[in-house]
Amino acid sequence: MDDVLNAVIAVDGAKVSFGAVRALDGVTLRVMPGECVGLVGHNGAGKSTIVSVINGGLTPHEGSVASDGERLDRYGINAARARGVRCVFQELSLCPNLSIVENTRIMHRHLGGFGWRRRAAKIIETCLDAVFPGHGIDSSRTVGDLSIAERQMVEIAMAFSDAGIAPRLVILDEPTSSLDASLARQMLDHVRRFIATGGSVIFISHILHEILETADRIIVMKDGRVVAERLAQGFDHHGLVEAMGTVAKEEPKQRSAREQSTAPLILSHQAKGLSFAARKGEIIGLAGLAGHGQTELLLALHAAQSGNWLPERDPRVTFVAGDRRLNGVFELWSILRNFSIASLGDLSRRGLILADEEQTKGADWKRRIEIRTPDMDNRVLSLSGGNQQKVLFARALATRAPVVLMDDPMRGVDVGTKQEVYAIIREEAARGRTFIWYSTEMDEVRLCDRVYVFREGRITTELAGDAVNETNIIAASFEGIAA
Amino acid sequence: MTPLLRLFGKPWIWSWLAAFIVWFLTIMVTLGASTLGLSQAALTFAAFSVIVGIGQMFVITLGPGNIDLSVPATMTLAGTVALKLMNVENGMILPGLLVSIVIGFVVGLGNYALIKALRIPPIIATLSMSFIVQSAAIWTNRGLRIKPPSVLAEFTTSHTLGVPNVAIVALLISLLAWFLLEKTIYGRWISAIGQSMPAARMAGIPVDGTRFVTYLFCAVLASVAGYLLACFSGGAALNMGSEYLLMSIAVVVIGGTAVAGGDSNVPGIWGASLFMFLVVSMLNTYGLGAGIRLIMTGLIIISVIMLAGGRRAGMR
Amino acid sequence: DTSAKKIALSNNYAGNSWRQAMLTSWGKVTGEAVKAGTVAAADPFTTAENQATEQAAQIQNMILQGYDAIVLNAASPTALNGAVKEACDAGITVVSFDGIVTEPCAWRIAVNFKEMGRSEVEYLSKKIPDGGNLLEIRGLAGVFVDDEISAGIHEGVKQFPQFKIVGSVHGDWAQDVAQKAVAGILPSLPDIVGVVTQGGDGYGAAQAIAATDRKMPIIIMGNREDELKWWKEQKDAKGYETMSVSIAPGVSTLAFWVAQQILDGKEVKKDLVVPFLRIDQDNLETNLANTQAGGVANVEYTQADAIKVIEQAK
Amino acid sequence: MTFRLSSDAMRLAIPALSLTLLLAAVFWLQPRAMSYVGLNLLFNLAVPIALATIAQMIVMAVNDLDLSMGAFVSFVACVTATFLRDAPVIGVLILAGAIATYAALGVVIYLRNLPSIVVTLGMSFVWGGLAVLLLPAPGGQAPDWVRWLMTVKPPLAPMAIVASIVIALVAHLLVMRSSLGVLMRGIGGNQRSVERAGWSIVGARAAAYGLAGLFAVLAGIALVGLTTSADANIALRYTLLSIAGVILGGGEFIGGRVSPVGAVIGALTLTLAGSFLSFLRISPDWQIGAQGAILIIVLALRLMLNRLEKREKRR
Ligand SMILES: Nc1ncnc2c1ncn2[C@@H]1O[C@H](COP(=O)(O)OP(=O)(O)OP(=O)(O)O)[C@@H](O)[C@H]1O
Ligand SMILES: Nc1ncnc2c1ncn2[C@@H]1O[C@H](COP(=O)(O)OP(=O)(O)OP(=O)(O)O)[C@@H](O)[C@H]1O
Ligand SMILES: [Mg+2]
Ligand SMILES: [Mg+2]
Repeated sequence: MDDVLNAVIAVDGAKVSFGAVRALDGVTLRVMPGECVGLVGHNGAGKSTIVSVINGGLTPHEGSVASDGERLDRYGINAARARGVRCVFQELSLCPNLSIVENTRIMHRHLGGFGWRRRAAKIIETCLDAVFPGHGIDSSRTVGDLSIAERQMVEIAMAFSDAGIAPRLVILDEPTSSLDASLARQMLDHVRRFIATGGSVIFISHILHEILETADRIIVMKDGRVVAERLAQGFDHHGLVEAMGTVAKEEPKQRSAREQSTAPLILSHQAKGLSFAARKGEIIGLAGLAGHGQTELLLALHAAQSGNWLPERDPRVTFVAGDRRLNGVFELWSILRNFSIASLGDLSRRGLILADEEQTKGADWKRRIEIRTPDMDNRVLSLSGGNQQKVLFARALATRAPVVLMDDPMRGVDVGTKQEVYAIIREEAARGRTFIWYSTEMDEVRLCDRVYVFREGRITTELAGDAVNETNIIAASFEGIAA
Repeated sequence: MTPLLRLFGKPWIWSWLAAFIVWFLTIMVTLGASTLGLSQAALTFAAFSVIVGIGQMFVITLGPGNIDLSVPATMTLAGTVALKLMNVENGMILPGLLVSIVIGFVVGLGNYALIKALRIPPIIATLSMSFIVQSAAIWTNRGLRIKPPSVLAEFTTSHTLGVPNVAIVALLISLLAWFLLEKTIYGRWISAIGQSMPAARMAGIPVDGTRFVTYLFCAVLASVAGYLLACFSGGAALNMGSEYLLMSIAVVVIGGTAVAGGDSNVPGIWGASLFMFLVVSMLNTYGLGAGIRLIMTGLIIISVIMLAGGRRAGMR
Repeated sequence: DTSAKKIALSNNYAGNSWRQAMLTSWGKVTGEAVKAGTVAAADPFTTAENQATEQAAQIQNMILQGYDAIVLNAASPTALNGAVKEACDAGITVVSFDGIVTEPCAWRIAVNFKEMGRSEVEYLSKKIPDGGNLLEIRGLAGVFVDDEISAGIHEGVKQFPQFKIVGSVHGDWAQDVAQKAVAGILPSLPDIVGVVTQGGDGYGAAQAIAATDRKMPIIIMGNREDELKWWKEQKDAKGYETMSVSIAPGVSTLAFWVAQQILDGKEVKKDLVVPFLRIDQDNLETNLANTQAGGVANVEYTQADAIKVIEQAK
Repeated sequence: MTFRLSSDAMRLAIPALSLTLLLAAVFWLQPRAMSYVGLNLLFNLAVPIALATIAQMIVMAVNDLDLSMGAFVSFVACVTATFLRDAPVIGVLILAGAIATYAALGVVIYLRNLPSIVVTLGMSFVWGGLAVLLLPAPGGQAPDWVRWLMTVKPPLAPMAIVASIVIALVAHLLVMRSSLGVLMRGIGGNQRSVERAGWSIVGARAAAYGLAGLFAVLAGIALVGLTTSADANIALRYTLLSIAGVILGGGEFIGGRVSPVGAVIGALTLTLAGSFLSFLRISPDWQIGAQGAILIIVLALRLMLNRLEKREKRR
C-alpha cells in the first residue's frame, strides 16, 4: 500500500474505449521515484493511450489517477505538468514553423516575461548539451529545417529541460525510432543518469534490447491489459517476446550469401560518391548515421522511376514511407482505400474501379499481414501507429512494382509484426523483387544482401555478403571523422 | 444507426434542408400559388451555379489553397466569343460550343502553367489569369451584344416535362461528376492529392497530370456555363460572370465539401445552388431592404454551416 | 491656347456596354482633338476592379504624371474626395461626370437622376391612368446613382398614388442579374402593370417575364440596343408601347470639352447639368438606327456644344 | 561554419528585393515620383492595405482564411465616417463590439470545428449588410483627427513611409517576438502539440482573431482618413489584396509561416504595381489584363530569387 503513497503516478483500473475499440481495459500501473519502467506490447496494445491518461490528455472513462498518494479528481494536462510529468510523444510534436527557442517557449508555459528568448535558449541548450553531447544543433534554427533525427533529439531534450518546475516523470513513447545507434546510446545513458538523480521514466520501445538494458521494471501490455510485470532481470529477450503474446520466432539470421552478381541489373543511379546499382531479387540496405542522405537517395530513385504527368500501367517502383504522417496515410480515408490506392491500376478496368476485387484484395492482405481492425472500412486513423505502418506495407507489396523502396519503414512496428514482415520481404525477394531498404536498426541492416553506407550525403562504402556486419558498418559510418 | 439518422450524417443534407425551408417560406406568401413558377425559376438559375460549382468543387478537392478565381472571366470570354462566332446562325451552334470549350481549355492550361511553372499559389495565379481573360473578352468584342441562334435560345429557355432544359443539362453534368468522383481512379486520385500531396506522389499517383486535368475540367465547365448563360439570357455581356465568383465557391462549401480538400460531394452542390437562389427570392418576396437582405443571407449561411459542420465534428 | 495641355480620363469600370460606348466616344472625339492640336494628350485609364480605393490611387498617379486636367467618372461621389483634393492642390483641373464627386474644388457635369426616376412614373401615369402594381428594379446597393434614381421613383409614386410598388429587387444594372432577380420574385407577385428600371436591366426583366405566362407589363427601358431592339420587335408585333431613358455615354466627350475650356481660361460654373437622353415611341426607329449593334443610344458632343452648355449655365 | 540565412530572413529578402526592383522601375518611368510628395502619393493608399494585410496575416497564422476582410473594412469605414465623428463614444463602442465579434468568430470556428472560409464568407454578407444599413448612399465624413493623422507631414520622410515602418515594426514585435505571437504561430504549425503543452487554444484563437479585428479596424479608420468619406463598397477589394499581400510577402496559407514585415512590403508592392502600370500607358482594352500580368511577373520574380537563394544555400 505504501507503494501508492510514494508513487509519482499511480493509475488504477483505467478503462478507455474509442467507439467499439477497447484501448484500455482496466490498467493498473505505478511509477516510483528513481525508477525506469519499460512498457512493451504489440501495436495497438494501448501503450500510447495509457501515456495520454498519465499526461492528462485523456480522462479515463473508469479508474483513477493518483500522485504522491493523493487521488486527483480534476486531473488534466496542466495538473500533470505542474507535477513534473513530461512527455515525448510517439509522433513528433514540435511546431515545424517555429525555431527551437520558440518551441521551448510553447512547451514551458510559465517562461513568459521580458527576455524570455534568452532564458529559453539557455534552458534548451543546456539540456541538449547534457543529453546529446556534441549535437551541433543551433537553437535559433527553425524546426522544419532539421532532420527527423535532430527533431527527435530536440524533443527529447525538451522533455528533460527544467524551466521552473523540474521534471519528475518523463514519458518516452518510442523516442529512439528515428535515432541511429549512437544517438540512442546517448539518450539511454542520459535516462540512467536521470534515474540516478531520483527522476522517473516510462520508456516505450519496440526495440527490446534497449528496454532490457535500460528499464528497472518491465510492464507488458496486450489488448489493453497488463499481462506481465516483473523486474527487468526477470526477463530475457525470448521471455519478453513470449509475454507479449507473439509466438517466439528464431532470431533473424543473416541470409545465406546468395549468388547475386549474375542477376540482371534492374536499377542504377549515379549518386554522390560510389554509384548505386540494384539487381533483381536483391535486398539492399542503406546504412549510416541517420539523416546522411539515405532518404534523399530513395526520393531521387522514386522521382527518376515514376512519372508525375501520366498514369502508368506498370509502376517500376513503389515506396513505403517511414514518416507516415507526412507522406504515408490519407487521413480522411478508410483503411481499405489507403491500402488500395497504389494498386488501383490492377483493380480497375478502363479507369473504373472494381469494388469487389478491391474488397477481396483488402481482406486478403488484412489476413496476410494481420492488420488489427474489425473492419477495413474503418478510418485509417482509428488504427494504432504500428498498424498504420502495416497498411503502408501492404499497399506497397500489393503492387506489381519490381522495386520496393523503404524509408525506415519499421518505425514503431512491434516485434511480432516485424518478424512477419521480414519473412514476407525474404519471400518476395526470392520471387525476384528488389528491396532498397533504409533502416536505422542494425538488426535490419544485417538482413540485407548488400549494404551501401552513407556519410554526409555520399555513398562511401559498399559491403556485401559476409562483410555486412555491425563492426564494418559502424566503422564505415564514422569513416573520415577523426576518431 | 437508423436510415434517418444516417441521412442526417451526410454533409449535404443540411443545404437541402435549408433550401427546402426557404422554398416553403417563399411559396407560403402566396399560399402555394407560386409553387410551380418558383420551382422552375429556382431549377433554371441553380443550374448555372451547379455547373460552375462542380468545376470549382473538383479544384477545391485538390487541397488547401486550390481555388479557381478565373471562373467569371472564363464564362464571359466563352460566352462573348461563341456568340460572336455563331452570329445568330443555327448552323453554327456546334462550332460555337466547340470554341467555348477550346477557350476553357486554353484558360485551364494557362492557369496550371502559372501554378506549376511559376509556382504561384492557385488563388493568385487564377486571379491574375482572370484579369487577362477579362481583357481578352473586352478586346474581342467591346461589350457588343449579339443574340444567340434561335434554336439555342429556344432550347435554353424552355422546359421538357416541366423541367427546365438547362437543369437537365446540369443534372447530366452532375451525374458525370458523381461518376468520376465515386467510381473512377481519377476520383480517388484527386481525393488523395487533396489529403496529402507528398503522400499521393509517393503512392505513385501522377500528381501533376491529375491536377492539370482538374484545372482544365473546371475551366471547361465554366466556359460551358458561360455559353449556356449567354444563350439563356439572350446575349453575352462583359459582366455576366461576375456574380459567379462568390457563387461558385459558396455553393461548394455550403454543399458540404471539405474546404481542406480531399472530400467532395455532388448532391450538396444542388442543395446549395437552390438555396442560394431561393434565399434571395424569399427575402425579395418579403420585401426586405438590401441591408437586411445581405445580413440575413450571411446569417443563414453561417447557421447552415454550424448545423452541418458541428454535426460532422461530433461524428468523428 | 491649350495645345500643350494634357488631359486624362479616370474611369472606374469598363465591364458593360455603356462604359464601352463611353470609352469609344472618348477615343473618337479626343483622338481628333489631339490630331488637330487642340490638346497635347487625352489618355484614358481604367481600373480593374471598380473600386474607389483603386481609383483614388489612379488619380494620385495622374498627379505624378503631370496631367493638367483629369476627367473623372467616379466610383463613389465621396470616397475620392481625398484624392481629388490633392489633385486640386497640385493645380489640376478636375471635371467629374456621370459618377460625380462632391469635393467642392471639382467641376460636376450631372444628370438629374432623381428627375429621371420620377419621370418614369409620370410616363406610366399617362399610359395607365388607373394605376396599378409596379415592380422596381434597382441597381447596385450602396451606390449613389442607385439611391438617387430609386428616390426619384418613390417620389413619383407619391405624386401618383394610384401606383404601388409591390416588389423591389437589385439587378446591379446587369441584365443577367436582373433576369435572375426578377424570375425569383415574380412567382410571388400579384399582377403588375409596369416595371420601373434604372437602365441596363430592362431586357433582362423582359426575358424573365416572357418566360412566364404573364401579360407583358410596360417595362421602362434604358437605351441599350438590345432593349430598343426588343421594344421594336414588340412594337411591330403587337403595338407594344413604352419609353426608354438613360444618360448618354457620350457625356464623357462633353466633360472633355469642358475641361479643355477651363484650361483655356474660361469662366465655368462648378455645376453643369446635362439632360438625359429619352427615347419615345415615335423616335424609336431613328434612335435604333443610330445605335451601334450591341451598343447604347448615344450623343457625342463638340466643342461648340460644350460652349453652349457653359453659356446656358451662366 | 558557413553563414546560413535563416528561413525567416529568406522569407523577407525576396519580397524586399522585388519591391526595390519595382520601385527602381517606377522612378525610371516617372522621375517626379522621387520626392517627398511623390513618395507620399505613391504609397499613402498602401497604408490601409498594409493594415488589412497584417490582419489577414494574423488569421492566416492560425491556418484560417478571412474572406470577409474587405466587407469588414468597409463596415468600419462607414462607422468611422458616421458614428465615430458624430458620436465618438458610440462609435468606439461599435468598433469595440466589432472586434469582440471577431474574437467570438475565432472561438466559434474552433469550438464547432467549422471551416473559416465559409463562416467568413457568411460574415462578409453580414458586414456588407450592416454597412449598407449605415450608409445606404455614399457619404459621411472623416473625423478631423483621423484626417489630420493621414495628412500629417512629418519631417524627413512622408507619412506613408513612416506609417508603413511603424506598422511593420509593431506587427513584427507582436507576431514574431512576443509570447502571444509565438503561441499563435504555434497553433498554425501544430495545434495538437500546443494543446498538449497546456495552453488554452480557445483563448489563443480568440486573441488572434481579436488582434486581426483590431488591425482591420485600424485599416478602416486609416482608409477614411485618406478618402475623407465612406461608402458601403469602399474596400471590397481588400479581401483579395490582403491575401495577395501576405503571399507576396512570403507568407503561406497553412503551417503558421508568416512574416509581418514581408506582409507590409507585399502591400506596398501591390500598390506600386498599380502605379507602375498607369505610368506605362497601356491601351484601355488591356489595362485590366496588365494588372494580371504584373502580378504574375512580381511572383515569378519571387520564384527566380528563391531559386538563386537556394542555389546559394546549397553551395
Ligand atoms: N482516437 C482514437 N480513435 C479510435 N481508436 C483509437 C484512438 N486512439 C487509439 N485507438 C485504438 O486504441 C488501441 C490502442 O492504441 P495505442 O495507440 O494506445 O496502441 P499502442 O500500444 O501505442 O500501439 P503502437 O505500438 O502501434 O504505438 C488501438 O487499437 C487503436 O486503434
Ligand atoms: N481525435 C482523434 N481522431 C482520430 N484519430 C485519432 C484521434 N486521436 C488519435 N487518433 C489516432 O489514433 C491512433 C492512436 O492514438 P494515440 O493517441 O495512441 O497516438 P500515438 O500512439 O501517440 O500515435 P500513433 O498514431 O503513432 O500510434 C493514432 O493513429 C492517432 O493518430
Ligand atoms: Mg503508440
Ligand atoms: Mg499508437
